Amino acid sequence: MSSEVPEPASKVDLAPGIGGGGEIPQFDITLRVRRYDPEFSEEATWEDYALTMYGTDRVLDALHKVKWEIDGSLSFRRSCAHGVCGSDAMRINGRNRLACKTLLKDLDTSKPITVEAIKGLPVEKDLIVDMEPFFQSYREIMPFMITKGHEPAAEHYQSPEDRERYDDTTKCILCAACTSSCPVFWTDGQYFGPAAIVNAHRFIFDSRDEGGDMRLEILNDKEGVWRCRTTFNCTEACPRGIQVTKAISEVKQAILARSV
Amino acid sequence: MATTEFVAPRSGRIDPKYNRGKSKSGNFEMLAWLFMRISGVLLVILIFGHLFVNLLVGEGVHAIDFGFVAGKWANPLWQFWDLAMLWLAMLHGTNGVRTIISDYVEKDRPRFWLQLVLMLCSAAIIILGTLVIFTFDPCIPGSTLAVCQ
Amino acid sequence: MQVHKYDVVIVGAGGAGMRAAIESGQRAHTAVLTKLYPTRSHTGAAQGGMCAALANVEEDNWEWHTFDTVKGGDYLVDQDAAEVMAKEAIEAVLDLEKMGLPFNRTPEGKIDQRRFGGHTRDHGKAPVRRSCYAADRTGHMILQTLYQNCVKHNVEFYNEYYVLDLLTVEEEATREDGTTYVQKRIAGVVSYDLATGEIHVFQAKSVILATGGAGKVFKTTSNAHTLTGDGMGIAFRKGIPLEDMEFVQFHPTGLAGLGILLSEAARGEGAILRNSEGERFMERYAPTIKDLAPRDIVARSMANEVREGRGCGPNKDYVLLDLTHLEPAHIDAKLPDITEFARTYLGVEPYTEPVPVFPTAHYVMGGVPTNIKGEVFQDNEFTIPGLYAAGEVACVSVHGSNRLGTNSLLDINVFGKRSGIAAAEYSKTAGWVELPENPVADTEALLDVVRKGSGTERIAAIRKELQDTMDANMQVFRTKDTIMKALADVKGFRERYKNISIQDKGKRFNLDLLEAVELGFLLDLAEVMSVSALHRHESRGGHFREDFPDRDDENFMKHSMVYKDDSAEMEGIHGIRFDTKPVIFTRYQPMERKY
Amino acid sequence: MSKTSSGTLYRGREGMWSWVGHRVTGVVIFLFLLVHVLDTALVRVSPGAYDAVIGTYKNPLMAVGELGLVAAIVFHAFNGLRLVLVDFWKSGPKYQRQMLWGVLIVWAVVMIGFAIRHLSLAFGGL
Ligand SMILES: Cc1cc2nc3c(=O)[nH]c(=O)nc-3n(C[C@H](O)[C@H](O)[C@H](O)COP(=O)(O)OP(=O)(O)OC[C@H]3O[C@@H](n4cnc5c(N)ncnc54)[C@H](O)[C@@H]3O)c2cc1C
Ligand code: HEM
Ligand code: SF4
Ligand code: F3S
Ligand code: FES
Repeated sequence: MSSEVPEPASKVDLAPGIGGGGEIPQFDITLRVRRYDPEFSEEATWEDYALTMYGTDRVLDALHKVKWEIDGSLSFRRSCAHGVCGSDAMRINGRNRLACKTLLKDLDTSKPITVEAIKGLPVEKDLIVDMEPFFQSYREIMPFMITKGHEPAAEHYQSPEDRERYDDTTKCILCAACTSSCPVFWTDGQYFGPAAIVNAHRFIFDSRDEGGDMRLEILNDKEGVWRCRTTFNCTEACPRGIQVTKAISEVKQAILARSV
Repeated sequence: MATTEFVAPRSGRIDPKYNRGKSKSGNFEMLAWLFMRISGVLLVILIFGHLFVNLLVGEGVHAIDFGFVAGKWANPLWQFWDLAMLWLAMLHGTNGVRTIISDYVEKDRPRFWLQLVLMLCSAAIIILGTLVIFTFDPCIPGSTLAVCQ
Repeated sequence: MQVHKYDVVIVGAGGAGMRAAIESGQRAHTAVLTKLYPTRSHTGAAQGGMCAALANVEEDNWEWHTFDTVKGGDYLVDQDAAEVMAKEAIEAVLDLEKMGLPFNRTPEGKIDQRRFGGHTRDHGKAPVRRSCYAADRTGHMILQTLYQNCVKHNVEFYNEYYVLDLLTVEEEATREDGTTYVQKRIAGVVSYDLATGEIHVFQAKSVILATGGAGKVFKTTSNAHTLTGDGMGIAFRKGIPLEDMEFVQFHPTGLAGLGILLSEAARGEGAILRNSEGERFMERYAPTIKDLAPRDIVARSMANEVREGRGCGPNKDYVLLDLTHLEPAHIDAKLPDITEFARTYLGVEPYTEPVPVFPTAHYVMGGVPTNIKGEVFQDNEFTIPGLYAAGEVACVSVHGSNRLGTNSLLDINVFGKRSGIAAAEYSKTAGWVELPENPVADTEALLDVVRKGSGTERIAAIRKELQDTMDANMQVFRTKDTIMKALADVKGFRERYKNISIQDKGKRFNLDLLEAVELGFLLDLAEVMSVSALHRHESRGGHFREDFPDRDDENFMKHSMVYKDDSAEMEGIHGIRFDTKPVIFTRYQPMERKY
Repeated sequence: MSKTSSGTLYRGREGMWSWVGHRVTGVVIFLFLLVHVLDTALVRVSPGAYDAVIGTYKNPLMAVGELGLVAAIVFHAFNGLRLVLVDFWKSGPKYQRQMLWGVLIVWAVVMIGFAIRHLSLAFGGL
């Protein structure tokens, strides 16, 4: 394919340890999970599980180990297991992360690893929260391309620079790690939240879209962008590395620019 | 086995769980946000000047007495300075506390009452402070202050 | 039990399901039932791209695309379907663009296209730039864009509703020549609401199955935990055949031990596979194109290296993907996501260290047989009015015995759209089919086995052993013995399955219960795959029999069809009937598949 | 009805803690300001009353309190400027953390200078 790539010698010497041998590191951890099942008790409790895990295991593997080998009633959402579906945002050692992207070895395994549901959304059971309020905000910002008729025969044209303008915010997987890490969202849950703004940003700055004004109007609401107090929790929590606070700032500027 | 009329529970058609207003607030939140930033920058100058003159120049806090204040307010610049500081700081602070109340007080009624109390207090303080600055007369009978001579 | 009535019910909200929903939702009263929130579907994991002969960057046409598809599938492709797909690919891409999909762009602002394995100009003369893409997140963008448009069109979603049964009724019908046969009809589906544990019946004139793949039959897989082949399993249990289930695609470069996919693009950019001796072993197996040989050939070569003791690691069970001779800047520009996977999950720095990789179960070519309208066949002759299938769950047979990269994202869009339209149109003219007497009987029975079970077996243990045996015996190399071993094991697991118990006794979010149900589907599908593999005494595409290493067009140029049939007895296997179906040819006669 | 999770304290980073600090100092300053306007208003009542109240400010204990107040104002002020930069400067969000460290350093320097001067005035008389 790319011819500029140098052709390596057909056989190379591998660094020792790469070709074989080597122990797989193994370690013991305590997983401390916040359990809650209103069918049986109104109280949430902390439950400790002692586990032996391996070098490449993630928090999701530890949770699976508990569910599959110790207590099948432990409930959490998960699907893809490699950080692309957004199912398993949870609070791990006090911070929002994806369980499937958090390697155990990167955590302090000498202390119990705490795992609890994300904040600010109603807990349904164990680590599962009601995502509806979150998706409700998402839907309210009209997360779809709006054009005023006159469709082109083939595709809309868009320069690579215009495409690059909103690239960052197209990466969102709607995991809610950001919104549920936001101190303003925790207060009364009415704030649109960073995820909704990120997804509005994705369209507001898409040169093909013609509904930007409507979205800016929506986010100019009293529960809109002005509630963001730039605490950056969202940016730090985002597993996709989206510059969330920056995107919110850009939307604020766009609303300001529109009004003056 | 009756067929129930039932809308999909988790699609866009549910009653909004959000009680967000239907875009009635206009640009108020934006202007408030902007005001916080502009007033903040101005306050830096005003407050630092104030603190500097009151606490650091000369004998600092020991020098403050009736005469000190009287001397300052004889100068229209300081009168204006303190007036601006009063208004900006009070409006800035009041708006700040207003957001804090709406953040943490979720129920409509208590929220309303607290906001009302806040507004009344602030209004009272602003009016009081303004009156003091404008109606201040350092030359009370028997005054020995230089300005009154 | 609640009963709902919809004209069209779509099962699954991945790419295929949502593409169908956008069409159907605008034409008929439609509900989408999905066991995951739509944006959690595994379509979002696809990286590479979606092919269409747009000819935006170089000369191309849909006829060449058809040829590549047919050849890639080792001629077991139904050529009418391949033609439809390649022809409608162009519109499918443009539809997505108009819905807002942020494709990468050419300098003039058109949709950019890049090369992808197996896609060529003029019948194999040279590689062609046909794949439309959005960085290495094409699937993610497709899934998001389709969901966004479902929101736009107010599609009704029933999220976290597991469909567990199809409601079918059987009627006596007469052929034109006067002979009679049994005609199945669809009346609706039965589903389980995860949040409450309640059972909901959906009566529908049309049902579209779009439940995706079944990669979790295997241990090492690029598929999500939730891809347990439910749709295939449900259909199979209702007497609907499964076509070509022996053909599973193993992608060569999955992260060792984890299965997470590293896209083919890595080798496209110059990465090299090495064994424990440091040899570039693909020189041995494919002297001319080496590391860029088709997926099935590379996967087999890798497995062979490991089998002959030249694997790496403590257990000598993987080989290495070497990118260290590439410029870090080049790697960053072209392969950002996959290098991040290597770093995050294996702690390997691809700039300086080779990445451990091993073939990973990736895609099920087979599935529920359909025609090009998406209508599901009940046998070789008749379709079931009102029942449709699209996406990985279906087998229109555009992929034959080996799917070309980028053709699945295309498949879900083209046939998702077609089945959405067809289902809605059908529902306008069709009447309601009466629900069976007790529509939830089968579902309750299914759940009771698990709920009331008080045995000692754990679901996870059985599932793990199933996956182990499938990896060991049904992966890239198969022989009669290994297949028989897999079948015997599955039989054992079935016995043990009767003796399971689960610990979660609640109604809310009882995933323990559903994992048990899913294991039931996996067991069925493992058996179906093995039976199909056993009957195919040849090697073709994804199916490689060491005891029959050549392709045998004379005897096996036909689709496998496997039925559940309690009276069947064949080679010691009970309850499964094996049959075949002819392949549809239009333009291309089989040739040797050479690269 | 289920409730939202309480659980452990969220372990936010610099951004979150600086916001907590900004909020707390903002309220503290506001409350002080209310009192401060009231006491200053005493100048309208009588010089004696004013001097009596101001006299309490000259108490060494109050000096420490004043120090705290100035600390709060200075932090709030500098952090406020940082927030303005985050909002209006293009690279603000990128450098928010560095800017916070900047705020803290400037805050410390100003406070040390102020504390020496102020406390020596308050305690030593000169
Ligand atoms: C890692 C990876 C990379 C890939 N890269 C490419 C690529 O570059 N190009 C390409 O063309 N193809 C690629 N593929 C293949 C392609 O992505 C998939 O085949 C395709 O996305 C499948 O789409 P689908 O709509 O059929 O199923 P999915 O997207 O898997 O969706 C299945 C849906 O069915 C629902 N469902 C399942 N069971 C039930 C049930 N019992 N009840 C209710 N709902 C149910 C789920 O909730 C889900 O919504 C890749 C696949 C993988 C795994
Ligand atoms: C010295 C200069 C000052 C600057 C630069 C400044 C700056 C700011 C800014 C930019 C904000 C907005 C924060 C946000 O929206 O996230 C703010 C909030 C606030 N300020 Fe100030 N301010 C100053 C002085 C004051 C004073 C004197 C008071 C008290 C009267 C005060 C009380 C508050 C309060 C209560 C808030 C709300 C905090 C919150 O919502 O979290 N500030 N300040
Ligand atoms: S912005 Fe990031 S954290 Fe927020 S929902 Fe999207 S991916 Fe998740
Ligand atoms: S956490 Fe919240 S306050 Fe703003 S910067 Fe992020 S939305
Ligand atoms: S399981 Fe998909 S993001 Fe973690």
